[in-house]
Amino acid sequence: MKIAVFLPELLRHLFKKPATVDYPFKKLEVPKDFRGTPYLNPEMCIACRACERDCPAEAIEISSVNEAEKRFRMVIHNDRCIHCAQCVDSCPTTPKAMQMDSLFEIACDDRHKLKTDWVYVRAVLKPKAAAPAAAPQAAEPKT
Amino acid sequence: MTDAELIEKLKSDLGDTVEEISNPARRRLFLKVAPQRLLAVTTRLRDAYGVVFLSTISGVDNGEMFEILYHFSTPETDYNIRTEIPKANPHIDSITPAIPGAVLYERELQDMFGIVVDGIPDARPLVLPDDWPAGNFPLRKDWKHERPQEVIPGGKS
Amino acid sequence: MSFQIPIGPQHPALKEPISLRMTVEGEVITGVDIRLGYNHRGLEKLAEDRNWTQNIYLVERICGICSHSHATCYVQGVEKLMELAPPKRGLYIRYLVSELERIHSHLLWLGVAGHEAGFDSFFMYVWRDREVVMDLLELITGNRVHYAINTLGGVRRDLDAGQIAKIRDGLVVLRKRSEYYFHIGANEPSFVARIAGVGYLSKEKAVALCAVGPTARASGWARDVRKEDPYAVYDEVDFDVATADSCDVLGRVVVRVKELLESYKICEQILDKLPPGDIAVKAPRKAKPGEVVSRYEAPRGENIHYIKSNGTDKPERLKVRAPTLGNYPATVEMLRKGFIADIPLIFAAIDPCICCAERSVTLIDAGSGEESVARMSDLRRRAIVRHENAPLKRNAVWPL
Amino acid sequence: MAVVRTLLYLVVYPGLLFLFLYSTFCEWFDRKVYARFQNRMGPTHTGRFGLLQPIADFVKLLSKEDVVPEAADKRLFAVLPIIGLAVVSTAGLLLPVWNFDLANPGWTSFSGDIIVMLYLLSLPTLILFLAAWSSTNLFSTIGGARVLTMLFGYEVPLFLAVLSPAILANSWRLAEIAAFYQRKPLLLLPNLLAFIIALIAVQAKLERTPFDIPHAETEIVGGTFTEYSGKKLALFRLTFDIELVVSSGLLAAVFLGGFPGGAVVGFIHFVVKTLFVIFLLCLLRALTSRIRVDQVISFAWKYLAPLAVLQLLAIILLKGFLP
Repeated sequence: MKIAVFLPELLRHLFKKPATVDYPFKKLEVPKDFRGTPYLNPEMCIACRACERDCPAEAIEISSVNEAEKRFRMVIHNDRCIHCAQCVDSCPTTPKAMQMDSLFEIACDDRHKLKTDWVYVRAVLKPKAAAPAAAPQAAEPKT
Repeated sequence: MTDAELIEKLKSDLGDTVEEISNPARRRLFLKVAPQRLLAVTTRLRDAYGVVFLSTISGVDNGEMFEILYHFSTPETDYNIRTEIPKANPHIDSITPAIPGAVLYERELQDMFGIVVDGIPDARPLVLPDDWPAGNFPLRKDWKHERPQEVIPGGKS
Repeated sequence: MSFQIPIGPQHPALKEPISLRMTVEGEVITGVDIRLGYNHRGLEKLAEDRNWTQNIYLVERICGICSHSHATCYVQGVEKLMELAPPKRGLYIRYLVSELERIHSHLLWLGVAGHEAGFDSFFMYVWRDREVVMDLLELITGNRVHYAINTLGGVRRDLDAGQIAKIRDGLVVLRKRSEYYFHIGANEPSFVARIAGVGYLSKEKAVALCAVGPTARASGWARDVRKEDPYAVYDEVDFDVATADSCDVLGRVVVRVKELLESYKICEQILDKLPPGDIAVKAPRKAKPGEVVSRYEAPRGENIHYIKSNGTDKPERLKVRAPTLGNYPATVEMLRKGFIADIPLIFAAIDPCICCAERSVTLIDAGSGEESVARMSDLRRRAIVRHENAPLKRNAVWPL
Repeated sequence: MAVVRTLLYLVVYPGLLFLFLYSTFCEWFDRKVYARFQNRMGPTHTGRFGLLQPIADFVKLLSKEDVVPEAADKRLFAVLPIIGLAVVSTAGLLLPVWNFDLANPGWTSFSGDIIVMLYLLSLPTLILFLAAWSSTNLFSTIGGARVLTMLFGYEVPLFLAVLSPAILANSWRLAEIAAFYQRKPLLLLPNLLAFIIALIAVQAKLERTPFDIPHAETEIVGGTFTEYSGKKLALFRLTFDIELVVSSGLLAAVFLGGFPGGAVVGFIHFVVKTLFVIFLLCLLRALTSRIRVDQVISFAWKYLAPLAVLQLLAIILLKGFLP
């Protein structure tokens, strides 16, 4: 058995740069497929509720505001969201109406601020429509 | 030894102590025994077939009956011993004389289904709190959990 | 003089709540009792009213460290129930992630072992190196802890050439550093003096008490689900089951180190053999009635899920047995006649994952000191009352 | 005038204020070096290079709620941190930092001050034990028992090791020992073994890894300090910091040839040498893992004490050959 086997290693590290990232002052890049916060592209949403059905955390709520005008309201409870991106997988439209961004610093001091909601008109997808079919005028995200 | 050979051997060996042997997938044997013969079959399997490792015990509430499965595994195959006891009189013998490691799973069974395990060395509740109301067994199908109203401390709604 | 000391539910050596009651005489332990249920989450009941897809994420959250283990074990079983055959490439990616997870879990454990023994330099080095594999996992799956790469019928994300190259580079770095640090860690006299001969568990006891995983293997009982019940890709890769005969904490360290090296080997083989093609097939929403027992070798030992379907889109019963629960009886045996100083090491040596072992009902709470147990809601109410009635800025005294 | 001077000595330099500032600096140094050994950053953001971090910690602890257990002996519980601080600060006064002139040394330097200093340095251990015992917590009690058990291990080797250079210098006075080795620096070499033994024993006295057994957090939570919080904990931490400075100053004065030169040069010598000793202690801390209390005792009595006796014998023989 040897004595002080760690010694060369310790002394070497004295002159090395720290491995720690000085977090709030320097930030790391996240990979491009990072699963951050979900958000809605209202002009693509057909209000099929697939995301609501599959969301494991019950973080998505879709309610009908006006059935005649096909106006819907979607609330994403980011305080419940577990960032699994199943809503993106379940979304049947192309391109997807539900998407993830790569934000990870979403902590805040009030749970109510974490809710995001959209009031929008249901999109009618034409079979080969490249452009969104419905007008996106009613689609401003409120917090 | 393949599963088919093993089933033949088990059938000739255990005879009618085993009610039914099925083999739905590779390495998965399901044996059905009567509850009063459970300990005997377990001991026999342990001594003659080297079935010493109990993975877990799972219980299922089938309405009138409780189905209890003992999942054993050996390097050759997995034995799942199934037994059924009536819900009206849920008593089962402990298998701890044969497999000492079964005690935690049996305690869990007692907590979750209200099955009385006779001869268990340590009958205290395992996962339920001391002030848990008597007669509430969470994994029975007729036990419904009411989700409490979400209250955000200091919140608006 | 013998007295009882409570280890947990809150204790610096335990990162998760569990309560060990030690009866000690001076520094020597004479009796051990384990109490569970401090933080039971009722997961098995909860699973019965979620659909098959939602349950993937539910079981994934049984544990943070072996999240992929539970999800894979569950998904394997449901795929059998639904009679789905995931494409080869999907399977390879799934088990690549599972080996990377094993690497990350074992590195984490080694660091924790160092920390419990008060060897903080070793802890810091090992955890720094663990960042490499965490970054790889983040690159592949999009998250560092809950990978969520499994879906029914395959995986959700494909690997591209750049990612494969990065994984290979990472594996080279990891292998080099692990071999070096294990060499010097295993030669540090004060560390070895702490772990050798501590927490003895004979093979007979290990068998009788149904120990699993590295705990059993360190007692010379060579059991590995990957070898004896090879699921998916494990009959196509070449690896050995690591064992040790010393039956103590040192043996458990050795087993985990050997397993790490085997895991690097498996990862490289998987990357070499990675076939082209699809990564997933579409899964139906409902499963036929039936039952399945799914076994998986998690980093901590055998993980077993029993799934029963009744033909709807929700399971009739989901039984989860995490490896840690299987190791508790063995832990009690190991702790007996040990020193107080050995408690954290012995307990950590089974790599306890308390959240894994606690799944089934509601939030409950083992009270402090006395053998009283209170509901979590009750505690919360009491805490709020105390907070509201507390006078401002006064020397408070303990309210008991 | 003499009263003012004495007060200045006591309160400013080398009394409380100096010890406070220097010990916080030493804590910063210790933490920073320890962190750099482990490839971390250490304190960075409070003050320049994080220099103010220990002071910030101290102030933060002062402002925390101070909980006293119901079952504790309240008077003893409250008074022990202050006594501990007083004891180590008194020991600090005996350091030969400010004895610039050997012919006219300050009133704290007297023949036999090395013995008084060693005695004062063993008192904090007993105070810790009393603190642990009076707080009546189970973990504290175990910690207190461990403190005393360890005391029997390291105290004898430490005394033997520190006394061997004193015997060679033929003096029981720190300033004279320092001056002796100043004249004959080569004679420091035979004391190398004693220096190593004393380093290990001081490490045990300061309860740092591998001897942090009385407050091993993963085993017995806070150990002796489990029930201490707020101001009392802050004072205890300060006590340990000052003890670190004083004991490293003692080792530096005895084994590294004292602090010669005038006010400024002597002070620089003091700083450099104590930091060197702290660096070695820190290295020892990073190098090892915590051992068990039975291992401490067997290590101390199997290796440290016999080696210290051997060193003493060698020194006595050497002294016979010297002119």
